[in-house]
Amino acid sequence: MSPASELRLCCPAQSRYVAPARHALASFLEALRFDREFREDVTTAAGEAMANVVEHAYARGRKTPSGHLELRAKLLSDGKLSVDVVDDGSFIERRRPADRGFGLRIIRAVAGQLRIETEDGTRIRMTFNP
Amino acid sequence: MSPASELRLCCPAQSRYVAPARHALASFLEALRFDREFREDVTTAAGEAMANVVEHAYARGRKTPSGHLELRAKLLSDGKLSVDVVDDGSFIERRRPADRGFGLRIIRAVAGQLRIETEDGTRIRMTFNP
Amino acid sequence: MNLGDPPIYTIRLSGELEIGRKNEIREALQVSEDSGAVLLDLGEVTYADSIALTELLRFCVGAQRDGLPVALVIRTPQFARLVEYAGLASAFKIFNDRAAAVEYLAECLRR
Amino acid sequence: MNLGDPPIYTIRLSGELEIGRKNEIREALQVSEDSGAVLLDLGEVTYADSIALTELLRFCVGAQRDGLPVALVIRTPQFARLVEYAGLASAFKIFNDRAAAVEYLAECLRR
Ligand SMILES: Nc1ncnc2c1ncn2[C@@H]1O[C@H](COP(=O)(O)OP(=O)(O)O)[C@@H](O)[C@H]1O
Ligand SMILES: Nc1ncnc2c1ncn2[C@@H]1O[C@H](COP(=O)(O)OP(=O)(O)O)[C@@H](O)[C@H]1O
Repeated sequence: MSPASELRLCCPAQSRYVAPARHALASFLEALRFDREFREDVTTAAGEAMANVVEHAYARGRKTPSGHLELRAKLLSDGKLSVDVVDDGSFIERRRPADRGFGLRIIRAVAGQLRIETEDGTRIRMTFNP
Repeated sequence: MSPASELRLCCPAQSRYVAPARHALASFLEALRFDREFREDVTTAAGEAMANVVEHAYARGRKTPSGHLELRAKLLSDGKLSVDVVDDGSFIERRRPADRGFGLRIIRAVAGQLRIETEDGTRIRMTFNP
Repeated sequence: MNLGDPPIYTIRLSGELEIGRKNEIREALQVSEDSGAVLLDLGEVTYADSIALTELLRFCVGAQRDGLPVALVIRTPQFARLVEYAGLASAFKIFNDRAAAVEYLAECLRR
Repeated sequence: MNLGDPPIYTIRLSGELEIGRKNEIREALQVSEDSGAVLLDLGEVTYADSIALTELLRFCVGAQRDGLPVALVIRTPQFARLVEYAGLASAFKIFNDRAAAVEYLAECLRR
């Protein structure tokens, strides 16, 4: 059994799962006693990444009528928090249209670090500095 | 990535983590659209099993000053829900004193099935029929 | 809080009565010397576990030993079911309405 | 809801404005024909995401095109920060107080 404080939630990539998944993350962050602003920023970023999975990950091909969504959060030994949002769909590269594309921008504004891995689905890896 | 709806939460086996872990479970159960009474019964049973980890699992030996607690919930393909509460402490066998020992009794009242595995820590395996 | 004469002492607990609040619950469950009866107002309890239940039972057993009538107000379904699941329905005097609990205690005091 | 004369049309959204409520948000963001100005009362929004923000932006851009002044009431810190993070602070006319928003809209209508 892993000794670190960790949350992992898997669910279908559908919009109605995003809010409860975010609430579960909020409870986990409360357990870790992070302050309110930090908790809100982390859940905001995770909410954006999860919304992207619902909106984009399975938009191409639609072989899987509803794909899967995974949220992972982990307290790192240096006190930072890592949050990954993972899907097994296909990342869609595009230039940002003027009136949208706020999701990644918001994530970049709050996460200390953001890595987007796009082999074998998409993995949005965020690290937060409390 | 696992395709099933699943929640996994690891945290230190301390009393202050039990309520947030239960809240995370409640959010997960809401995502799955179980009705209120079922959600309450499941979180009640999980809360009892987690309280037992905090109170008993690491009471002997105390080699690990604070052990670990893991909560797993999974929607099974037959529509049932499995919830496991896992620790790596030692199960303490005892006869039930008159004015306590309600935890397992409560779990038995709500879970369709209860299995207690005690090799290598304790694993309380509950299955619920919605 | 004292209500009426003879005195009914009210102890009110709300929110989640669970393991994380064990000490607080134990401390709240103290009666003043001159109490004639105790009303445990748990109507706003949103969640309870067996740890809270054990504290309540200890309190009620002690009160009974001292000849002090105790009534519980429980309104929330999770808590009501918890008491059933634990097999403790007959161990407590439970009301889902404050007025009925007060009435019962006043009756006890008149006897 | 119409306030005063000339008419200020109020649209009130509360709770979590997020992806699961996208259609509901879009439907709520409709103005009646005779509105002179629009007050978006978002003071009780407990959480918002970029999907909600995009809907709000579309609405405001459309209103601006139609010469309709729009004021937003935002009070909750998460929402206020979200607007900043998205770089949209100057895209909206934001107030943290309903009275100030009404005052601003009345001023727009007087011009
Ligand atoms: N999980 C994902 N799967 C596929 N594409 C993604 C994913 N996340 C982001 N993207 C791509 O990145 C783009 C930018 O995302 P974002 O900044 O959140 O804006 P928006 O979702 O409004 O387009 C998306 O339009 C999409 O093409
Ligand atoms: N995770 C655990 N680790 C060690 N012992 C346990 C665990 N769960 C239950 N037990 C044992 O089972 C007993 C009965 O548990 P329970 O019915 O919940 O009542 P109580 O916790 O009030 O004693 C406990 O007293 C303890 O000896």
